[in-house]
Amino acid sequence: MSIYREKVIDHYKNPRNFGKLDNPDIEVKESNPLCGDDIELYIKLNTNGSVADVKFSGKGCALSIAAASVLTEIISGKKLKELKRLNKKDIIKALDLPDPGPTRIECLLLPIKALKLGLTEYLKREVSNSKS
Amino acid sequence: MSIYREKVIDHYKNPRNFGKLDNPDIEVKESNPLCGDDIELYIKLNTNGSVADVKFSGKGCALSIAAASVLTEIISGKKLKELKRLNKKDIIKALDLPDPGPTRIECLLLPIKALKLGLTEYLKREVSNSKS
Amino acid sequence: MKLKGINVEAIRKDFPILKRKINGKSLIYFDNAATSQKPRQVINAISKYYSLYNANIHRTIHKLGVEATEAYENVRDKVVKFINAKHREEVLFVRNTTEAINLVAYSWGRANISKGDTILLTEMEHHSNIIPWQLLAKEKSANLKYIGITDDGFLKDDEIKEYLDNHPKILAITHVSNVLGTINPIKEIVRYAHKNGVIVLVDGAQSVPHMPVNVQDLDCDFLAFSSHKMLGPTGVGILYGKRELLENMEPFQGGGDMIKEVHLNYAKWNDLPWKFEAGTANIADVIGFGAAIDYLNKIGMENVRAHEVDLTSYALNKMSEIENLKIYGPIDVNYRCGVISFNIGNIHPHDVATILDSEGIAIRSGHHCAQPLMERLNVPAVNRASFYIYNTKEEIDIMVNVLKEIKEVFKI
Amino acid sequence: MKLKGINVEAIRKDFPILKRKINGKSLIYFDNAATSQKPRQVINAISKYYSLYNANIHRTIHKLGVEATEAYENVRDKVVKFINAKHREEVLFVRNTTEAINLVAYSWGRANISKGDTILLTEMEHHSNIIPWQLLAKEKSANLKYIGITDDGFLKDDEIKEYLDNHPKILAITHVSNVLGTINPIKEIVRYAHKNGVIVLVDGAQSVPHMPVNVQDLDCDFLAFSSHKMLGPTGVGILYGKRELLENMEPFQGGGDMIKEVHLNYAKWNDLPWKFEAGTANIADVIGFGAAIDYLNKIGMENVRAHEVDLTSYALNKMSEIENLKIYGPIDVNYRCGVISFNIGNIHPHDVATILDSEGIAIRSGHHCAQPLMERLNVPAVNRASFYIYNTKEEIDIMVNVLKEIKEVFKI
Ligand SMILES: Cc1ncc(COP(=O)(O)O)c(C=O)c1O
Ligand SMILES: Cc1ncc(COP(=O)(O)O)c(C=O)c1O
Repeated sequence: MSIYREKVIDHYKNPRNFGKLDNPDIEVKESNPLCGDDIELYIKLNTNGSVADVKFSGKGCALSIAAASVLTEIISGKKLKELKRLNKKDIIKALDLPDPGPTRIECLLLPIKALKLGLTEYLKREVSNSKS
Repeated sequence: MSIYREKVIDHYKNPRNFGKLDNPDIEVKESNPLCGDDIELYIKLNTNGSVADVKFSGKGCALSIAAASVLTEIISGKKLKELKRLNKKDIIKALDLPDPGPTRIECLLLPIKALKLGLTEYLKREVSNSKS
Repeated sequence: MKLKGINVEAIRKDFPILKRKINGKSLIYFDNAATSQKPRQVINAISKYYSLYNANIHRTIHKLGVEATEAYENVRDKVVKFINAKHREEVLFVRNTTEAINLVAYSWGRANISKGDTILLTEMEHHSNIIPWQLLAKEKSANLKYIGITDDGFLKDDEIKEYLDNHPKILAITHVSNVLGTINPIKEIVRYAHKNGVIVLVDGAQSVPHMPVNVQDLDCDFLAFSSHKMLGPTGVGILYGKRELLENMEPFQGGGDMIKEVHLNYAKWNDLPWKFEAGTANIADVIGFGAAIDYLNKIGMENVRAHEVDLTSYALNKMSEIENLKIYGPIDVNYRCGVISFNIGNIHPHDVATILDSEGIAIRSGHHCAQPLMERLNVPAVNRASFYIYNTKEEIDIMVNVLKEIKEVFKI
Repeated sequence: MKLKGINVEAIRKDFPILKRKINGKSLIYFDNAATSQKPRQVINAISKYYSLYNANIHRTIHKLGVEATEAYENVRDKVVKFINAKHREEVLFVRNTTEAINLVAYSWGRANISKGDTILLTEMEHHSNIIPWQLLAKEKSANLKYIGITDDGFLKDDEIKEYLDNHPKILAITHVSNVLGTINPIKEIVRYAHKNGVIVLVDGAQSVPHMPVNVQDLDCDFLAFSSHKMLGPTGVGILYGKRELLENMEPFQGGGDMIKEVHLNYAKWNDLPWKFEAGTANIADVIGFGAAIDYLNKIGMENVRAHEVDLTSYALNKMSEIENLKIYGPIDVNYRCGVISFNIGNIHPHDVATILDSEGIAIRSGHHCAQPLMERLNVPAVNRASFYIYNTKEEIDIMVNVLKEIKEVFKI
């Protein structure tokens, strides 16, 4: 049972910040075709560029849902710069997990992948907006 | 060297009854695509159905040439009935050979195969001649 | 622990991998539908080949080559007997079931399927029996039709008849579903198909390893199966085809060994079966496969089947006692093989498989290369436990206990 | 007996088959161009896989499957390094050289060759690099052209240029002739071909096992070779292809593992390299092939080549002393590999091979799957002795002595 600690199950059964946001600054979806997992992330930013509000929705295995849930907790209030530095270790630590092995790590990474994709898209948009 | 006894080499270097016959009763060709061997047999029969004259020509390895050569000796003067009974053992014995193994046996068999084919064709012709 | 003529304890000693510990627990291998484990007899046959008589085969004069050729061709005779083929020319060595089906789709299909023709499949096919036909249908503008399945996992009888009455060119159908375990009534289907002039290819990947299969009795036109699912090595599959059909087919791959004569602008093909075996064969693994057939013959395929029926009904009983555990496919063991697909509540199969793995139990979870069937069942994925001759009821008990614990962990 | 950095004595200890007696004599294995022998490292890698972590690969959650997947994919990385491919997606596992070439002829060929197009080959090709193109040419009404060879066994320079200037669609050419031993100047040919927009497939069956081969340096578009000729198991071959080309090609075989999504009427292909690996892979043998690459790397391909140059020049010297013995192919060892084809007077090669076999010496005799070349040389068959890392000058001496005795027996 080792990798399914209390915390994972708790986040999976009671996901934090589950839902959607209207008019988010960042809205992004990532999926893992292997598992059929889908994660959508919605983020609203403050004018100073920190996370004002975050929600996620989607379906998936316990690991991807718990990872998404804990990710929303981690990033709340954080600056964009700080978000870029997040990696799998942060998730693993926050969920109090042992090494999940090469196949299941993909599930844990899915929400972070979504976040990074969303950030890239957001920054591109910002650059082109400031140019125009 | 074991399988290349004196007798094989002798028949190969000095093939008996090498050549062709005009107007033979039996004329037949067999080949072994694996080796590229070709053997042609020519047989003239007496009125009593025994072998009056026999010649062979063709090209091939030492085993097929020696086997053809010794076959012409074996069948000279024999009755058709007796020819039908010939098999590889007769050739192996006549050439004083050990077992040549599954690949090379095909070479030894080539002349006998030619003979059997020739006999079958001859008898078919005879039957249809006697009918008409 | 003797089960219907099978001495499982003795058998287990032959499988070195069963001594393996996974996360400190003894390995319980329930992923046999994906690939089986191998007895030392098979492993040794391969080592022995490489250590004593490894050589390229056919047209070889030296002794190693003669021995290797004999051993390789002997295995063909073993396969002929094992499936009761009428002629040895009807058994071709390929890489796996997938290649066997592709060979038919390319060589028979390209010559016989034209625009507007129908290729008939079923909703329970493995991707290997779908994609080759999709590629063919696309190339030739032909149609694909799928026989549907009932909610309890059988092919719909009326659709079998209806679709066959419409004269498709070929029916490509699995003997046993790798997800549902359903054993399809191939003999009756073939009879009906032949009445309608329909060629039948049977995907035997999940049947030949698990029950007696007799091609003359089934009267199917083609049968495809894989060595690696029946104790043999990876890299070997069999395509059985009726001689007349194979004789009239053009070669699939071209190269060494499949020709009689080659000239700059044309070639003459070799006789069957070699016409379809281009290039250096997988000699070592064919020989290893021969050892696998010997092993299965010693047990007897009737006994293999009986053992699996016994295990499967035991497992079905135990598992159906677990609340919220849904089992897919027929319930009657007379109509199913030792493949049990299931889901527990809405717990994702990957979570179930991960937890089982942490207890040393190997099952498979996912779409099992049968996405159209997943769509039909309306699930993204299922768990699948599948059994073979070395599995025991004790192992099933351990799995069932872990499944119950999983429910507790997930609080359902 | 240290030869240019190779410790042959130590190497020989790794090959169990070299202890074999044939007709009471120690085996002398000179049939390496047909298939090489295998070191215990390779044999053990296969046994170990089956005994410890045999499982089906990709998308597996249980530990055995994870280990097997890792081991399998690691070998791809080894191959990438071995031939210096730019990307790991460029290395595909197939059955053998023959299948690699067929894959290109089907997948690239069907889409790119049309009526009237020319496919350019050479007169020294192996049947495996002729028949797939004949099949394609026939299907598409395309033309086949063959670059001729000079009497000393080289491609005709002027014909290379002339034919390439006429813009064939593809040139399929062997790197090293399996009969003449000739090493073709592939790098220069590719450069000239690319100037003319011609795709180049290189048959590396006889080069990759015997010398350093660097695909980025050669700049060829495709390279095909076989594990079994380079210490590895049967049943594994490699197709290298440039990424852009592979990306634009349709799959060859359809089935499990090569798809991302399957629906009833369409499918989405998997990423490279898996798009071309349908069905259960030959997992065990790919892993065995990895051990073969490790073994060759430990020796160093430069040293493998140096050892063969040494043996070949020794053998060429000794053999050319025998009157009436004709050697085919280049005389300068800088332009040839360790493959020596010969005839003695008009003694049939099968007689020569049989007598050598009775002395424990395994050579090959026949057309060597190169009938068009035999026609060009105007012989029905030749004898061929071919060397590898475990062969010695002493073995060559023994063969040369038997060849002399054969002349005596045959009184020529
Ligand atoms: C030059 C050449 N090409 C292709 C092949 C075919 O290799 P394989 O039989 O492994 O497909 C060979 C080996 O016989 C060869 O020597
Ligand atoms: C029903 C069925 N058909 C075909 C296959 C494909 O077999 P292979 O991967 O050996 O080609 C499988 C195995 O996964 C299967 O279960």
